Amino acid sequence: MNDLNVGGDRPRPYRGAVDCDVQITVPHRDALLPYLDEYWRDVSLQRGLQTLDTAAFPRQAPINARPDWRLPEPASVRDQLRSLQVNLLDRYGFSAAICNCLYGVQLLHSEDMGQSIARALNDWIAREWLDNEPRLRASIVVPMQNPTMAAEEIRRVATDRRFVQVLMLVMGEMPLGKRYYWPIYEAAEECGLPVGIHAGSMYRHPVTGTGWPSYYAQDYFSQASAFQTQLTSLILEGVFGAFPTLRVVLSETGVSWLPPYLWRLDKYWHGLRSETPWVKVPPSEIVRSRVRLTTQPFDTPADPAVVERLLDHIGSDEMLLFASDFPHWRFDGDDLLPAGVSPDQIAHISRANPLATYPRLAEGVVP
Amino acid sequence: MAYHVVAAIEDMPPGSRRVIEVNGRAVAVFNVEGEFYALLNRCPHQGADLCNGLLTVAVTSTEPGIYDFDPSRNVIRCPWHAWEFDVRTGKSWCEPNRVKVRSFKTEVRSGKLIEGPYVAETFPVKTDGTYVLVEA
Amino acid sequence: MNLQNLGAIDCDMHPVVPELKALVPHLPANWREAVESRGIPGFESNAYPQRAPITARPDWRDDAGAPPAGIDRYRKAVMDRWQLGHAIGNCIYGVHMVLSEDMAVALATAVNDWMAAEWLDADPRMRASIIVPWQNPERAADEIDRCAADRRFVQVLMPVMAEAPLGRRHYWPIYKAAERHGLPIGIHAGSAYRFPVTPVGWPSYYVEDYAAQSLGFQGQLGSLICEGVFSKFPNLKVVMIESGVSWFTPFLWRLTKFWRGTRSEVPWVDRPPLEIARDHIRLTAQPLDAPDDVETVGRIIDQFQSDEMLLFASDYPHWQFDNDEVVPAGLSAISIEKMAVQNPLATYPRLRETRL
Amino acid sequence: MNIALTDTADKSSARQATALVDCDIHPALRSAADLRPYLSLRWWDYLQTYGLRSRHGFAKGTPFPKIVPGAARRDAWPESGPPGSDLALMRRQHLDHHGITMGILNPLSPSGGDQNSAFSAALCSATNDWLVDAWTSQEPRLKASVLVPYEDGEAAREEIRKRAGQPDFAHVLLLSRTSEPLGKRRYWPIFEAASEAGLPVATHVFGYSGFPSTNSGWPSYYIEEGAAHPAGCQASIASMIFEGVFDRYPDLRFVVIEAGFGWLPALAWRLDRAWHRMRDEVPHVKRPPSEYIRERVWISTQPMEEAPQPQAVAQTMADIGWDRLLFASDYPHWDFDDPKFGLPPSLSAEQRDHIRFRNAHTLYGL
Amino acid sequence: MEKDIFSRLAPRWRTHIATVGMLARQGFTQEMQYPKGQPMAVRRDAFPPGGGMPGSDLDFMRAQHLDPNNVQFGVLIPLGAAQSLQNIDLSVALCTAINDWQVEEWTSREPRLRGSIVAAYQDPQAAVAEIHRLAGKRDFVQVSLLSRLPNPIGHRSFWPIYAAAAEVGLPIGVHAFGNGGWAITGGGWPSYYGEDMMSHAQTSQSALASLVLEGVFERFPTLRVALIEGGLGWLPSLRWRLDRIWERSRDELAHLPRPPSEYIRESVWLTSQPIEEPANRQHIAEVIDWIGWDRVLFASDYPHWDFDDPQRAMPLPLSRERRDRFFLKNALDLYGIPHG
Repeated sequence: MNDLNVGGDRPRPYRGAVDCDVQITVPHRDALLPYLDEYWRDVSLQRGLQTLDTAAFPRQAPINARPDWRLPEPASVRDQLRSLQVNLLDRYGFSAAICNCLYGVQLLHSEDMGQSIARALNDWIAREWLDNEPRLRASIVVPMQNPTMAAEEIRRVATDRRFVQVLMLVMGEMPLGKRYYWPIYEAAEECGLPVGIHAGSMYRHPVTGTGWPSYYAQDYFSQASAFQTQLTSLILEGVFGAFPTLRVVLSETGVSWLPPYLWRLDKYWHGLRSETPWVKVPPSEIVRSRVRLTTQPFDTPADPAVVERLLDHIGSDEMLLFASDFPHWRFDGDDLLPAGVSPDQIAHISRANPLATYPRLAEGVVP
Repeated sequence: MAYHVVAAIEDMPPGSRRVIEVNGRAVAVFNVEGEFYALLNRCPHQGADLCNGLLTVAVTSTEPGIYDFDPSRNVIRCPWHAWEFDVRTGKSWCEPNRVKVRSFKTEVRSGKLIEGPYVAETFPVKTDGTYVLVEA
Repeated sequence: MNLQNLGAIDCDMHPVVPELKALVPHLPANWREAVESRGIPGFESNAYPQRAPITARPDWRDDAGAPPAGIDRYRKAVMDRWQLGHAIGNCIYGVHMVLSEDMAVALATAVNDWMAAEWLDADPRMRASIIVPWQNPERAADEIDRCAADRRFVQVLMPVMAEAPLGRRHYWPIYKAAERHGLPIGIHAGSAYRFPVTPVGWPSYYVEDYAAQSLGFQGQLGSLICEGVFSKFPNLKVVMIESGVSWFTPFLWRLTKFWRGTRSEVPWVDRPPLEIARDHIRLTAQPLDAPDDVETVGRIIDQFQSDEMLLFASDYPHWQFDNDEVVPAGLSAISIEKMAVQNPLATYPRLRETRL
Repeated sequence: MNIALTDTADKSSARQATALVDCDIHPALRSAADLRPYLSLRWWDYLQTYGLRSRHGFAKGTPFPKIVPGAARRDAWPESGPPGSDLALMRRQHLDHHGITMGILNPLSPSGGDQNSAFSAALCSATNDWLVDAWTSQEPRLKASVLVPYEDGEAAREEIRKRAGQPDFAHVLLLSRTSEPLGKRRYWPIFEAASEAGLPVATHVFGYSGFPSTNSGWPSYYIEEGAAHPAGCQASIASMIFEGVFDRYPDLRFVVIEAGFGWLPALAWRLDRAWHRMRDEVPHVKRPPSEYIRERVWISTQPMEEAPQPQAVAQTMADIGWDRLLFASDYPHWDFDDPKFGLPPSLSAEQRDHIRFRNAHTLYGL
Repeated sequence: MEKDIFSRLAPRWRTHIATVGMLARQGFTQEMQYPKGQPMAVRRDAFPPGGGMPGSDLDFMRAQHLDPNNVQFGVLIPLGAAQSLQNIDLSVALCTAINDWQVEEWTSREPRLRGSIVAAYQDPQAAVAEIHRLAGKRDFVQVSLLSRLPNPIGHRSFWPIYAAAAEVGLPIGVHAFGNGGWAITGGGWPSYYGEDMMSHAQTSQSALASLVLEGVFERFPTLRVALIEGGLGWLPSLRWRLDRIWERSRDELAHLPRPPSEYIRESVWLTSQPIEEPANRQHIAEVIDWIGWDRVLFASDYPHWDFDDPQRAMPLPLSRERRDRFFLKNALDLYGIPHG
């Protein structure tokens, strides 16, 4: 565990920040049993369901827990929460943190099972996390297996104002822009929630367009490519036109891929516009106004000059959302944002942008 | 500026096009269903000859899945990168009003302002009953 | 074999779209333009390469050796020759492989309109299946509603390999529309090629592709039953077309056995899959993957424990049989009549409307 | 979870003392630590850190949750460890109880299909060592499978060579859902090495190709996954025939395990028809596919087909050939076949003997 | 063009193509999965006046491209499905025919042009044999692969090809495209050609990550790889991301003693087309600063519709040295063409 002494003279530029991507983990299968209805509780036990940890985030892989944040497994909710408070919330004085729970609900093939476990998970998050720490907010986990069910779950959970976003995995069964998924966007927009797309896969397809890789490292790497293809899909399928107030947050994507990707997309749009005539403005404009990215991992070298140039290439101070990606091992020490981000940009990224992106944060977050 | 004779009208039936040289510049002239239009024969993007492009329709849409095909919205689609330009105005269908002065020079040529980076230069065309005339 | 005077009903024959140009007049303006400006050559499927032997019987091919297009050839080779009462045209042009929903909608509409104009109007005995853009089930349902007004469309056609198993709820709007109009769902060999045609990857040879089609039917039958399509749509019938037939009973033995152990997972499957299949599934009888001996064929048909399941089909122009051997050897005259007349009439209610 | 075993041992079969070969018994690791002695430090760490990585998304468990815990008979759970991990219980409950004279161990986890092929090779080798130390050397009635990293033909060949000639091993084991059809050239080194070693190659259903388990996309339910397995086996057999594997490796014998058998005649008929129409495409396939199947493919009985007309099952067996069927129990799994009650009652004593042991004795050279 | 090539095949394969065609893990016989935006994906002005397919007429190519653009050195990369056919023997036969065709119809007639050894890399032994057959000829300057097959391109089954290329000193060109039969995105099948085109950049990234992470450059330190037609803007981001993963995954990547960026910096070249076009063109220069001006190669993609015109592809004031490197010298160095 980390040194608990927070009274020293550490630089603390992040007071009041909103951490937009914090991972919480279901300690073991049985943690959700109290939240399942009788039938699914029985199924879990009688069929011997295992934990639904996904291969996208092997718990023991170094990249998935910063060494000084790593807890002995299975880590109880209490231990995880305490670590979060000590290492982040209290230490830096964050005003809020948004929890994303990446449990393999979406990987199940049965729509009904996916739905029941998603419900249990959301109730578990509300009861065991949000009730115990007023600074926490959470994303609604949805059964992507069936967009209608997912929309129902959004409407059910959204009545709890502490849920501030809808959570999807970046790799589903079909590209996320397809009309198949539109009920999800409709519900999210109706509830005033951004859709957070997070690294992760339903594993209906290999994680790359070129087949199954040998190493976890490539699986992890490929998540960044997946965001690129999904952003293309969302734009070209016309999601942003059909849902004019919808915002999309890309979480744990890496950031540095964005500018060259947009250059390419704008260029192809010029030649292929007639294929998707509902895309009426350059894709980069759509992205700048409607898409946000969380800042860890950032995927740049430590050189502040590179970061500065990259921010210039992004061309907007409004696109980035502050995130620690706790407990994943994205950075060491206290450098929550890469060197090269100016104080003014920090203010945008850590506070103004999250508050603008998540309207519900304004309710009850300590200024 | 003066009008230049391009062709006899009967030599340019509807659907035809030809390239003429006016003051050292190549100009593509199109007869679109009896209306004549002239564009600088040079795509503002990477310089392809627009006269080799496809004269077609700019499809529009009110929502995804709807393709609104109005044959009066003629565009020339560049033979290389398929960028679309309104045959009347020369404006890029994608970004008609984009003038990004920060990184692109605008320039004045033959007394005519070229609007922003992606506008194909157009020329007035008229007919006098016998000939097609382009002003340049 | 003796079909004469029965007024037999050919439940699977294939009108061939000679080339994309034939559909262009039936396309909306935008897509007409796209065919031209994008240089789209056409959507013929690799499932039946034009010159592959299976794709057309040699004596049915046209003079250039291509699969025969146009109704005249079919009339001569099959309809008049065997004095058929009706024939159901299943057009297997590659609409089902298109990735853009909108393009699929446009093409499906065009094929259906082409079918009505070129085939149904040309011979009062012709009937056809509605091609649907399964890529978007709501719009597929719209297309069913649109075409069903023409009573000569007697079935809805789906490919055996699409993007997700056909039992998934995603596809239910299609079944709802079909049931509403009293139309069976015909599932035909062919893949959208979203996945390899075998569950273990892409084969080297076309012959494997063709052989693997029957695996697709196995998966789909499992899906339709396990997802509860027949519980939800109790009046729906599904016709498995060009499936090979002999795989059917052994597959159901296995499914029924597993069901006994795993019924609790799919509690809406409230009776043995074998029984459900017997009530809801029909199979066209060409090809029949069996040896040419009477005894084995008889045994396969016995194992159905029902004489109502097979539907007579020529599978024209595919090369499934030679000469006049369109009915598998080993059937009694009564069975032939069941298969060629009574079963089709029971399966396709709309055929009864015009039957004398 | 465990249910006490009442001694209902089948005295009559014990008295008969005829042979009975069970071609499909599943041993299980008590825990991953069982492999610790056989793995290098590097791979042991790797296993701890990254776990097994099949071509699916779950870190533990499988994409379709089983219908019962561990897919096992509820009475097969030992005092500790998973079903199949306790030799004493296996002896008492299975080998002794049913009078099994020889059983072939087919481990399913780890399998040879890990995404990291070097790791997969190490795991297979370790598992094979463990099979000898913990099982075959302890119990003479048991034989093991040579587990191979089948997605890497060369590495698989090495492992087969390493085990060739060891009497502990009965066959080479693959899982059925390979990432490409099994006849493809990448797998030929396996067939070559197995032929050299005189070992049959067996494929057991399961594994993760990375493609959907049906060729029409991902199904929803475990029952569908189970029902779909034979399709993969059918595709593998078709591929081996059309790629010319059986011509190229004339000594190769192929065994299909846990896929049932009812589908095999229909497959042979279909392939014959297709081959007759399209033999120009595969001129290297000299004979009708049914002949390769008849001569070179063996098939295990479990899960036994249960048809409404029992004679249909016997007839299907006759179509396959009485000399090609192998009894398998699938112990300790839930869809286990009991050797006494599993086979159709109408079989003659001779037919029964063929299935119970004669065919296996011939195939495995006992 | 196809006829030229098919006529070089044994009768057996000609019959085969006439009968079942060329199966390539997709469903259409003529159309591609995503119908192109332009007929055959070519420039509308690239159809030779004398007939034939774009890119099939050397004189016209000279007149339209080589001469006016002052192309001093052009590398031919024949595309098409030959390399990713399901039938591997046919693939091998076709690749051989294509290679012979390149010599006879192109490189022997036009000294400015050099060919690429098109390798049937699904059969590594055959590919190696083909490399050895042709490597000594001046006609060929690289071995050409496509980015998509059922297995990621770094997979060790392909290593014999890398060994052979390293041995004969030819770079490997990995062109975007091919067809592995998997959806082009990790999240399934997209709808539009635009998405397909965008995704090629992602498959190029996957291909490069695979080459690095599987240890190809560690194993074959003299191997050089040029990534073609995937654009180039994404490379810095990819390098940064891989380095970070490598730091965190040293035990999984124990076979990589050095950070990925070093292998990439030493062994990987990128072609420019379709070059990204940021609103502020200076940004592309900054990206190339990060990549290295010695590692970028101009490519036109002639005669395809997303062709980059050499006069317009780099609309920036560049130093003479950078301009020379980008347009000529880097390529001459990479492909081993002597120059002053």
